[in-house]
Amino acid sequence: MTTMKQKTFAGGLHPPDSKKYSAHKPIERCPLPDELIIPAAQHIGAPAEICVAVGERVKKGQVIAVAKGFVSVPIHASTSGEVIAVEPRLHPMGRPLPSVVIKPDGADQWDETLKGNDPEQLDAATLKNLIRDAGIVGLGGATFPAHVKLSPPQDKAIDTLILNGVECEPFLTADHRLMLEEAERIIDGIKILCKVLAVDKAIIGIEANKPDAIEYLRKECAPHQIQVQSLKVQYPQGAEKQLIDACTGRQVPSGGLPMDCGIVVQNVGTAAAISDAIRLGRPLVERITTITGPAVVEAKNLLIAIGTPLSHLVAQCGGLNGEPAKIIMGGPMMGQTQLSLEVPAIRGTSGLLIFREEDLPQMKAGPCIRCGRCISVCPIHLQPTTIAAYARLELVDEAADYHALDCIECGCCTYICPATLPLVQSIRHIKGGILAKRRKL
Amino acid sequence: MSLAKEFSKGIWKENAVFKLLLGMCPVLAVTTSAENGLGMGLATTFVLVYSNIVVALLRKLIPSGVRIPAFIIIIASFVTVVQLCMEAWVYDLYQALGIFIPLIVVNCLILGRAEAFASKNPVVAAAVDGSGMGLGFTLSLFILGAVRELFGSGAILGFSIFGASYQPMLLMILPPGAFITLGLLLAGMNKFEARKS
Amino acid sequence: MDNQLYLSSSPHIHSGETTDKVMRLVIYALLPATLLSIYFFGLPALSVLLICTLGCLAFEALSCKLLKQPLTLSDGSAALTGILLALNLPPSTPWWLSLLGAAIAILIGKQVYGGLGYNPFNPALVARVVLLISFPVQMTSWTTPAPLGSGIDAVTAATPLGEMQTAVMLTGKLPELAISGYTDYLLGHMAGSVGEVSALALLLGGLFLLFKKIISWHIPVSFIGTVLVLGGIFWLVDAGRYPNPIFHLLTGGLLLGAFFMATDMVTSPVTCKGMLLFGCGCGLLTVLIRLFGGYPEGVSFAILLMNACTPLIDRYTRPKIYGQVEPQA
Amino acid sequence: MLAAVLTIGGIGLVAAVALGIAAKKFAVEVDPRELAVLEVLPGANCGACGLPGCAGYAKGVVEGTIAANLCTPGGAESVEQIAHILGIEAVTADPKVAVVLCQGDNQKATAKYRYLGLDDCNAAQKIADGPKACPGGCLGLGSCERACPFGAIEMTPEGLAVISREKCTGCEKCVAACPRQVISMAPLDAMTHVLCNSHDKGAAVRKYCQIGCIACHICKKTAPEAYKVENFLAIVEYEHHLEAAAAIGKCPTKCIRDFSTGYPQGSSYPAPSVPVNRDSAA
Repeated sequence: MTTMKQKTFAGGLHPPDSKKYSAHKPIERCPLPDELIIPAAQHIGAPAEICVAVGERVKKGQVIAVAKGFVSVPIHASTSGEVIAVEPRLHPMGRPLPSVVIKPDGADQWDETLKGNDPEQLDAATLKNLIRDAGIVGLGGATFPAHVKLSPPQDKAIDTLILNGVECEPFLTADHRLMLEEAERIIDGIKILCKVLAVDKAIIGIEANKPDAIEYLRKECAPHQIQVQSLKVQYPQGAEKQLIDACTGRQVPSGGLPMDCGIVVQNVGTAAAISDAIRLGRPLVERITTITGPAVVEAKNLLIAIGTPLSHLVAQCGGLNGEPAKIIMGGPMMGQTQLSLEVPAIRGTSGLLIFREEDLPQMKAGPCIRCGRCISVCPIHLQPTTIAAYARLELVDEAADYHALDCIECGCCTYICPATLPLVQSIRHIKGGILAKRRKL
Repeated sequence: MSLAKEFSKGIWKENAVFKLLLGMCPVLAVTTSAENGLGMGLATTFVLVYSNIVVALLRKLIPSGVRIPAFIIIIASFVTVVQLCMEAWVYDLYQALGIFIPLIVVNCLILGRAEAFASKNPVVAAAVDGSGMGLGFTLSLFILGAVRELFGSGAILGFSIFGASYQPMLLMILPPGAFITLGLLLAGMNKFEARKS
Repeated sequence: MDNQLYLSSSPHIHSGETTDKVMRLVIYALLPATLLSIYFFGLPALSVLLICTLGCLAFEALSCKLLKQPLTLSDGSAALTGILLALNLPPSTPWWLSLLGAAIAILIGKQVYGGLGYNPFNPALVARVVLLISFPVQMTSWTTPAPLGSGIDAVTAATPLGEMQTAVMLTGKLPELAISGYTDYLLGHMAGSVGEVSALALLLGGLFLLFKKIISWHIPVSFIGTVLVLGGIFWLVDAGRYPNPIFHLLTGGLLLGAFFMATDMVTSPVTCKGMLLFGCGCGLLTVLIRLFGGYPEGVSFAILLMNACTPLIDRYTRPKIYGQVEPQA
Repeated sequence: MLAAVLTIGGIGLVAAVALGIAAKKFAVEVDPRELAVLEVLPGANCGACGLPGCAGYAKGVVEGTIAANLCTPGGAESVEQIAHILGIEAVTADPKVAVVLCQGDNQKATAKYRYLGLDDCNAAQKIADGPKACPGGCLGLGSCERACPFGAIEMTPEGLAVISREKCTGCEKCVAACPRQVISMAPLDAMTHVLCNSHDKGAAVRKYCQIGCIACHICKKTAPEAYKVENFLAIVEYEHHLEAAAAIGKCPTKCIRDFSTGYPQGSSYPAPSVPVNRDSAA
């Protein structure tokens, strides 16, 4: 073991990580479902524009929707087959959105035009274009297009690349398994990223509850001058700002981006996907997802084709042992509840978590007792209870004065609140109010 | 609006103490007993009625730009009258109320009525308004004083209510007692009003 | 058919730490002091405790009923207020006074502001101070401890702080007693209110709360620290007139106040810096009242005065947020 | 005696001259509406509104920076008068009242999911577009009720907003507060409304609501002038609102209602027996 003191950030908390259900399960390839529902909106930014029609035959990796604008990426077919519908389907966002429905032909045949390249031979701009064309987005869950982060303005000098292997959300183990099983791909991706950004310092941040991953990656990274940083277990260390603080001690200015302090953060999964995109020419059509939660019979880490309905994933895990009461896409702290299991898994689906009625906390919100716990756990050092009180009264300016806009919605305050107040929701609500008011002015 | 209505509004609907929260200084300071409250209320009523009458009489003569100083002069004159009378005839009460008698000049209830009512209405209406408001004020002070006296010394107007074994609650006749009593009375009245509507 | 799935805003898990659990733990922390005082003061203390606690619960239920609000007895705050109130009263308090205290604490100290979470002042202290001002005779008649089964009758006596104040007033010098008998103070063998007698038991409870992370160290440490430092300074200046800091620490309600009353979450600041400031203010006022005020003990007044400052403190001790850019002048 | 008269008189004279000059020199133009508002305020300068005096409050109200209902001593009476003064330009021409175009409370309309969290329509709307299956239906969490400065909106026990025609002043605060645009402004004298806000096809509406418009066109056939059907939703043409009453009994889903005879179910507001004439209230 290392003697180095474990780094972390100020604030945050440590909910029971519940990773034991799936942490030891090797990644399994999930068979293809009867139909894949691939929405055009799978990333932050402008949704892609569908460019295939019903009846068309597509190959795996073929572009089915083209990027619209700079902050946008194309969408690719996740397998070969026939387009059987182009229509709005229920999206993880909770409403029907334009999607391409593909009936797999079983051959799972790659598009022959896709060719791999040697990254050594290519310059940074070409690499960046290849990354965008492969539809690479942040796979930690935020789904921010990777090439945008890799294009800092001229005046922002980037000196460090941080790889996010923290996976601080309870239950999720997809990145953990990836680091254990696919280290070469991650390291290759890091090298490509370093080339694109022209930096030579790369840090992989991993929480200390994954000692096997830390040890293994340390060994693997030794010849490549990539530093593996063990971090104290603390949620939300996987949030960009907190990870930067933990790894480098720098702080991203309020309202700014990581590039404002010379840093680019990418998820380890993104790095692996970038390696595939360059070396093999394969776009982002699959990802690793943790299927877990008390209602799932056997928790698993699955390698899934993008667009696989959640019900199919659940079936792969032995089904449910009880009536589902809450279906969460993502982790329990920041994940989004779903209307149905017919929703497809998309690029940002880092996990699927299913609770039964009896697993849900049954608590009635009471009055704030001003215990101040929300303040002590807030990783941004906000005063959630004050902002929430302003939100209740719709006092937009006062909430803005208390930096409501800096909230990263990590959920620490709500998790810890003894009065079980929906603090994050209140803050999110008033954030909307602040932005609306700013737009009006 | 009828005169009867003008009169009665001061007692309940626009009660100076419980509804408008005007003239808090004497309300809180002198209501240590029902007697003090009554005395203070009557003195204020006197000033209120006569200043209202005079303001109403002069309302067409006083230019609006200097109405406040004019009102103050009128009010101050009547306060001086009250002060002199009380000193002559009810010396004990005068002593008990002390500085709060001359302070009636700046009681915003009186200035408020002069400004809001007397300066816009004829003499009779102004007189009726003044007496209604004054009566309401007196009543409020009396109630407040009575409650505080009851708990603070176990008596009302000096008549023992709870008997000799009662342990007086000193706090009620100290300043905090005034705030607490007024607050609770206000809360009770608001609750009553809310239920009525 | 309505869909039976729950949808909500993240997060979807909770720590399980709820208000009633917090209150329960504070009550547990008070147990050593409570039991010890029942042992020392016997039945009178027990009856004060019972009347205050049951009274507070009854008045809480009554006000919920009157205001047509859901019953809030289960959150434990009323019971806690009752126990804290009892610990702040003399063991010889007559039953009607305890009941009146409970009524003031719950009705005037808490419910008129809107109930738990909205009261600006610590309800138990409001009740104690109202009683102290209204009924000075009953509230300052102290008895010596007469342990259960010892057969000793309780004798009227002054508290160490009271004794000290009287002596200083009369002679300008500290009495002999004040400088000796630390063991008695530590264990609680002295006259005083139900809960402030045993420094050791209070310390035990306070440490339990700190260990359980119910309270943070900021208020107790800054409160007690300020009293010790300030008391020490005065003592160094004139040891004949001012008692030494250990005497300050072990007598009166300092430990009870610092660990259980000042740390009342509702009425104390929410930020760390604010808590430190709050504690220092409490300590400063306590020492000043004890040494120069009209009352021998100043903890209650100090805490109430600082309670009033809490919103102000909160306003001016906002933490610097992550990545905050200083506004450019 | 003489000294007293001379002193008081002298001080008065000097002060009067000084004030007279000041009044001329520092005269300020005031918005006539401000004076009108000041006139109806009780003039107690009590500070209940949060401003130091009635004049400041009148100014704020006229400028629209402060709500018109904060004058506690003035009570409902002065609020009405203020609303009247402020609304003169807008109201006299075309007095309007807000109407909740939905009757699908949680008994009559289906829920898409069970919502947990903040009791606020806007917050709920952000989660999968709100818990009600109908995309246009009232969410029933009371955001409009809280936004209404005149206490004119109540939530029925079944979770439906109902607006009192008497208390509504037409300020449109509720329209802004509602995330689903369920509340719309209608002429005050129009008593017949189609209380539905769903633009889905009839079959879809039937699935999630017992009392929604299914675009059957029966109303249009009964009173062709008074109705139009747009995007599968019948709408009253308010210019012909008197004819609209003919279709009330004909609507198969009973979503056309006459406010002069019945308010939506569960409301504690009594239906006005005669149309409210707002001018008579002033």
